[in-house]
This record gives sequence, structure tokens and C-alpha cells, in this order.
Amino acid sequence: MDAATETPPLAKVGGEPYTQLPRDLYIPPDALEVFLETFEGPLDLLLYLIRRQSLNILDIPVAEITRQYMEYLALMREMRLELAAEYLVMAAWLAEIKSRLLLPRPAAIEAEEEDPRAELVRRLQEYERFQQAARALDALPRLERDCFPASAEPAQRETRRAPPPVNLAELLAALREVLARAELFGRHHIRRETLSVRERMSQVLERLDALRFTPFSALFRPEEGRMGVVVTLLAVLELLREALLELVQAEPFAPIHVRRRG
Amino acid sequence: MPELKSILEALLLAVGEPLTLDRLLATFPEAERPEREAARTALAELAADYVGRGVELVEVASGFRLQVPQAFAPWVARLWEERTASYSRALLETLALIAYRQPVTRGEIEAVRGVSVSSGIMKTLQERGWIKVIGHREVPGRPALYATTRAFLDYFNLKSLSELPPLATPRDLDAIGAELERRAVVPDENSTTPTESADG
Amino acid sequence: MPELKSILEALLLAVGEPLTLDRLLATFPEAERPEREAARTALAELAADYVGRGVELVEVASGFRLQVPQAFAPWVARLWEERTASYSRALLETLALIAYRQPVTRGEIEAVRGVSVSSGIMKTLQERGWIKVIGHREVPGRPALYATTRAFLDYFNLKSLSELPPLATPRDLDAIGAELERRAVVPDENSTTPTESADG
Repeated sequence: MDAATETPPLAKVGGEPYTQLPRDLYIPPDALEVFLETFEGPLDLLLYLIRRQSLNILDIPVAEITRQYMEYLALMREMRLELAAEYLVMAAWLAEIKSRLLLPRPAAIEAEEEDPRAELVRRLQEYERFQQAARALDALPRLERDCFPASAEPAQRETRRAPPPVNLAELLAALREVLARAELFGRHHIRRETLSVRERMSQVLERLDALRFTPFSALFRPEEGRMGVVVTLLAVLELLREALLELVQAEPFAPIHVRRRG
Repeated sequence: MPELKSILEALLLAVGEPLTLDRLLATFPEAERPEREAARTALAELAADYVGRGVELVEVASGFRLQVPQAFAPWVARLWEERTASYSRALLETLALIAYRQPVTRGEIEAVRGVSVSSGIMKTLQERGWIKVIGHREVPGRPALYATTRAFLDYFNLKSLSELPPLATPRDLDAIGAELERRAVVPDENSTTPTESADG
Repeated sequence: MPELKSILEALLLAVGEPLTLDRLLATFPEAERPEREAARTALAELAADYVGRGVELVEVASGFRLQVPQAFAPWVARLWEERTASYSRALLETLALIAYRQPVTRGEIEAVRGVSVSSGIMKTLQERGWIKVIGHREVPGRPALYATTRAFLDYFNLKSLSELPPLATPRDLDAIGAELERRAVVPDENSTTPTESADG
């Protein structure tokens, strides 16, 4: 929004401001950002530069390609595109190759040493193969885009399925997951609960009737001992708290009766 | 362009559920859209083609549907039987929550799971005889309270709920799970292969 | 009893996903089970019946599948308003590398592509069920080894990996260096045309 007035340089390359896009860029400026973002990395950008000039990978003019590569890099920076470190690594590598090609070398050493471009060519070629493979893969007829699974509901779903088996470990694993998730939500407090109370709550509820009152004492079984009595009492209190049952005492010290609410 | 009949067939098979005539016709660009009468005729032809086949065209409340006719139920049923290998995670989580927090309402399960519990799951658990309604919570809507059954305990070889591994922090449960696996508690008699119910 | 051909049709439509010949045959009571050859013939007949129709029979990695052919994609696409996802170049390149180079580590993928592979891409591929970890390379860090799944083949209408489009053969990579040198030494001679592969 502040750019329109000054026409700032698009890029600075080697300190030189560029107010025009490189000649060989046929992209309108507003599309440039999108265009630059489409590169999948330095190898992709290099392949683009090479293909655009219909060059053979084996014939890369390293100096020229390096210059163009640097221009794009400068543009990307100018556009404040997030520049992956790999782009800079490639820039350094290109510079190194260029310098090694320029430096005169004694014939003896040259014979042993690989052409400095060889590794770059190898990688470009390898990447190009997989770019083609990706395009071929994309062209395969695939489900949900080109063809669709054909299905028809059975007229009547049979309920004759054999129910799948479950073991306790699976059940625990499920519980573990749901509790871990609940912890993440943080809204729910999962407390350590004494199971026997919960179980006793179910048992008490089952025994009780909504219409008839049951004597409170009938809920207790002396043979369960003190623990049993305490557990039952806790269960009753908890049920009371949750408004699931009703306690009635006609007068002080009269027998207490219980019934289910509702 | 493919035959109208085949296009309608393709649409119904791709969707696998009923489609109204309007929705079928809406898939044609306006300029090429067939008349309703033509579409009806094509559907009638399709229905005639299917006589004796593994598929039939029916008209139900929500439109036209291709379905596998009743006559094939025995084969399809045997296929399903073989397929139902395990319960969904949602079902197991629901069961675990009922076991540990009973009596509990569906809403309370949903509050912990963070997602709604499908009626199908509650139905499956009840059909399997593992849970039952033991009352209602006296709050608006009187939601049903669920608890596990004796059949549930039997299935998992438990004498009482107190034999369930204690409900501890999720981290401890990892250890318990490992322990259980070590002890190889496999309560189910036919847990290895879903045996085909030998009838006849 | 319905025709064998129709039973197979019913089964494939009821499931809506690939079924092997064995699974198809397992739905017949043993006494009535057709020969594999008969079932194959019936499937071939079915495929022939479908010519020109809105459905086709294909064989993919997991077995036989009935599907709506590509010719009907425009109509089906208009039925489902949401565009079917098209995948990014990064994702497709990663998938291609895993498909052709498997088993392969993420590092090896990155080495070829020259950029890091985002975790999002690996996650998407795994969630789609197209790739899975099949082991670890025994080098420091024990990186995961990825391979494609049967679901990947099914999705792309392939029976096996050998049906993947052929990967362009590279020039003999070892020869590249030599070639470069030869060019450097003898820059402009016709003798440089590579003839090494011309034998037939």
C-alpha cells in the first residue's frame, strides 16, 4: 500500500537496484509472488531455469545459471518470501562450482578429479526423474477424482453379525485415550474414584423402587462387615447428592425409608 | 456423452444413498439437462435391466435408491459376519466410561469424550447385553442412567466391578495395560477367529 | 438360487470396496461353493455386461472392485459440491519417491528433493493410509522406513507396484562424469552423440 508512490527497486543484486524484472521473466509483477512460491526448492528452481532455455542438463552454463539463480533469490528476499535455508546452501554450492571451473588446474589433478558439475548434474537429473514420476502418478485415474467406488445398501441389514471380541486390555486402552483427551480439554476433573462405591450405587438403585419405600436398613448386609456398610452408606449419600433417591423419616428416631426418585 | 440411463446409474452407485429426481437432474449443465419425463423413463428402463441382477432400483421417501435385493441377504450377511473384526474406538471408550463411572448418563459420557455418542453405540452395547438402563437422573429431560451388567462382568472374567483395574491417572494406565498384556488376559473364548455360526 | 454372476455383483456392491476372490467365495456355504474358475468366468461376464454402463469391474491390489468409470466423473463431481482435493506437487513428489524407492527414509526423500519434507505431508499421507512405517534403518537416529500400502494401490487403480508408470531411466549416473569430461576435452565433435545404449 505504501509502494505505489516511490516505485522502489524490485531487488538489489550485488548492490545494484533492479527496478525492472529480469528480461527473461515473462511474469506480471502481481503474479510474481505466486510464481516464486511455486518452486519446490532450489533444485526445482534450477530445473526451471534450465528448461526455460531449453538447455540440456549436461550442458549447464554454470556461470549463467548461477547469475539467474541469484537474481531469483534476491527477488524472493525482496518479496519477503520465507527463504528456506536450502536455497542459500545451493547458492554457495553454485558459487563453489563456478570458482572451481574457473581456476586453472594442473592436468594431472584434473584427470583424477571429477568435473565439479557432475554431482549437481546427478542430483538435478535424479530430481527431474521424480518430478516426472509425480506427474505420472497424478495422471493415474484415482478414486474420488476420476472414478468412484460403486455401492448399494443391502435391502435389509442382517443383524446376524458375529459380535467382535474385546479384551480387557483393549478396554483399558480406550479408557486411557479418552482420559488423556479429557485431560487435554482440561474442563473435566477425572478423580480417582473408589469403584466399589460406584458399583454399590448401581446395586442400590436397582434394588429400589420408585413407587414403594424400602427400609433403609434393608440396604445393608451385615455379612459384608464394616467396609460393606460404609460403602453402602457412601453410595446412598452419593445417590442422594445426585438426587437419584429420596430419604424419608416420619419422625425423629423412626425407621428411615428410601425410594427411587421419579 | 454416455447414455442418460448410465449416468443416472453412475450417480446412484457413486452416492450409495437415495437421490431425488431433482438432485439427479441438477448434475447436468442446464443446456444439457434432460426433461423430468425422460429421466423417469430412463430410470424405469434401468429398473427393468436389473431384473435378476444383484442390484435393484427402488423409490423410497427420499428419492431413488439402488440397493442389493433381499434375495442376496444370505451371502451378504456371511460377508459381514466375517468382516466385523473389532469394535470402534468410540464404542470401547463409551463402554469403559460406563464401567468406571456408572451410573452415568449419555450426556456425562459425552462431556468426557468431548464428542457426541451415537445412538448406534448405545444400542449395540445394550444388544450385546453389556449395559442397561437402571434409572433416570432427575434433571430436566430425565436422562437414562446406564450401568454395566452381570454379563459384562462375565465376559471380562470379573467377579465384581472392584476387580476392574483401578481408575488412576492416564499415565498409570499405560503400565496397567502393559501388565495386562503380559498376563495375556484374553477372556473371550473365540477371540482369535470370528467363527462362522454353524447353522444346519 | 440367484445366478453366480448376480451374487458376486450383490456382494461387491454391498461392500463398496475391493474383495478378493477368496472372500467372495467364502460367502457360499461349503457345499454350494463354486469353483474358482467358475467365479472368475462369472466376473468376466459381469465386466462384459458393464460395457457402456455407469459401473465397471476393476481388479486392484486388494481384489475386485465395482466402480463408477472415469467417464462419469463430471456428473458425480457436480453432485458433490466440494471439490475433490487435488494434491500439492510437494505431496505428490514425496509420494512418488516413496512409491518408487521404498523402503525409504525421510532423509533420503529430502536428499533427492533438495528441500525438507514437511511433517504435514507425511501425516497426510499416513492419514490417507497411503504410506506406513515398515521398520527403521539401523543407522544413528534409527530413522523410520516408509513404504506404500495396499490402500495406495487400490486408490490409484493399481494391482501391484509393477504397474506404476515406468520411472524415466537416468543416464548411467556414473557415466555422467565421464561424459562431462569428454565434452570438456572435445567440445565440438560429432562423436559426442551418446550411442552407448543403442543396441536392440
